[in-house]
Amino acid sequence: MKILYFAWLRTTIGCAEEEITLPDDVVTVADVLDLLREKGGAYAAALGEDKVIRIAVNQDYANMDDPVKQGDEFAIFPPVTGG
Amino acid sequence: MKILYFAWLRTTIGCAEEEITLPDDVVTVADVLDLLREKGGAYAAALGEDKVIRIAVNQDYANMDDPVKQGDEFAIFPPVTGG
Amino acid sequence: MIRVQAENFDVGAEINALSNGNTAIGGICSFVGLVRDFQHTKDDATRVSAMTLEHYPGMTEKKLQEIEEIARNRWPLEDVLIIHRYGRMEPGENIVLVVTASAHRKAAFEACEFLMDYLKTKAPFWKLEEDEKGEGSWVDAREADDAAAQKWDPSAGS
Amino acid sequence: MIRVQAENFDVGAEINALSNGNTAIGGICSFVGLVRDFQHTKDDATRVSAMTLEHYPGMTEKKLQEIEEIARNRWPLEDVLIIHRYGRMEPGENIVLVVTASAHRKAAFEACEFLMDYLKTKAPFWKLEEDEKGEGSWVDAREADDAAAQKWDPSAGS
Repeated sequence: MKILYFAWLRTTIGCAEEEITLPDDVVTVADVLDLLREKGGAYAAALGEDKVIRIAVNQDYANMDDPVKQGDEFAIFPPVTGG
Repeated sequence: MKILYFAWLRTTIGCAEEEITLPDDVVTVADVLDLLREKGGAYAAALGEDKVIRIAVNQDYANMDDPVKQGDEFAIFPPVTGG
Repeated sequence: MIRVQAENFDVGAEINALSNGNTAIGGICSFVGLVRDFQHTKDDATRVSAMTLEHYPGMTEKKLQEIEEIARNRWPLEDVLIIHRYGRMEPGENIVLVVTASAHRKAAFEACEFLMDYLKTKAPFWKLEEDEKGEGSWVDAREADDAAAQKWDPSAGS
Repeated sequence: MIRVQAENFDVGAEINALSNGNTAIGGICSFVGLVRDFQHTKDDATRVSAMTLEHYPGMTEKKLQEIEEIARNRWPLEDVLIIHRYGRMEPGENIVLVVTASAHRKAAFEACEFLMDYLKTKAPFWKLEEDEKGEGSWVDAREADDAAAQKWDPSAGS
């Protein structure tokens, strides 16, 4: 699965895009976030419970219990501030 | 007093501007309209009770009981339709 | 600033000129009203081939200045422009332009809509529409315009 | 029509191009958002010397197209234009332009404000502001923007 980071998530984690392989028990958005938090360090800090983040799966906003699969494009970013 | 007519009031009465001398007992907007109605014909028709008209005295909207005096500019027109 | 004129105006050039150089402006809202090719005051739409706007010189400028002043007192505006034409115009031509510039988006939007609603009910202009046979008819005032202006009155209930 | 681009755009030229020749249009509303020279996310205003807009290529276009579609379904619009820039910009530069054209004034105003409110909360753009020392800070999302977008939700209470 391709993971994309934007804005302060990108700068904090120090990565704009990475590829991960989903274990069989990772089936929801929340599972993916847990998997990333387990990497610890900047990941754990950036994705902590106190952080306000948004998730898009295949370029649509997604909720924590939405399903994910290996081929998805998974993006993590802060609330948007354009306009 | 200078009387100005606009839009269908101008075309119905057939006059854009005229000068009248106010009798002593003509002291309000309503009095001026009564005076004009007494001319009969197109005046009586255009200023009939069934007609919706607006009045401005010295270029400000005026009510029926507002005072008028000889030197005023008195305008009669329909509700506006610009913009 | 207000302008009452017979000549057409360039909407784009006017908006570009307004924003130029003032970096306190965060948003510019504009509205341009144009002559449509159909009559909206009757149940069945009739084609309009031209329109003549009559106005009350002197009172028009006075009312537009008052309206600008009310908007400036009510919203934090960096700049305001109101241009209203009079005379004969054909479909597609500009009639009126209102531009508001503010640090804040909401102020720019609200002030622009307020100015349009108010000038539609307060500025002394009257439209005479010509149909394809060249016959003219005075456009009736719309109750919807009165209602739109009324909603800005702080003394009116919500 | 939507456009996501790094280059600046000419507000006036875009508006003029939109109206050209369509005599069913009675009103055109536009809003342009510009880079201000101060920061609005902190209590004490700090001067902003530049701003960089990051975006999510692909999702941005998708969301803007969806937003345009929602507006066209909700209001009788003759035309819609949304342009949003990304990249580095200095105070006074254009960020975003929304233009709506309709036979009716109210539809043009409402759709334009709706589009701005929605893209502020849905379109994946993030602002990084630079202060005079060249230090960058990510702008926080404003609750007021969420509230503004929320008011267009028909399922929300009045």
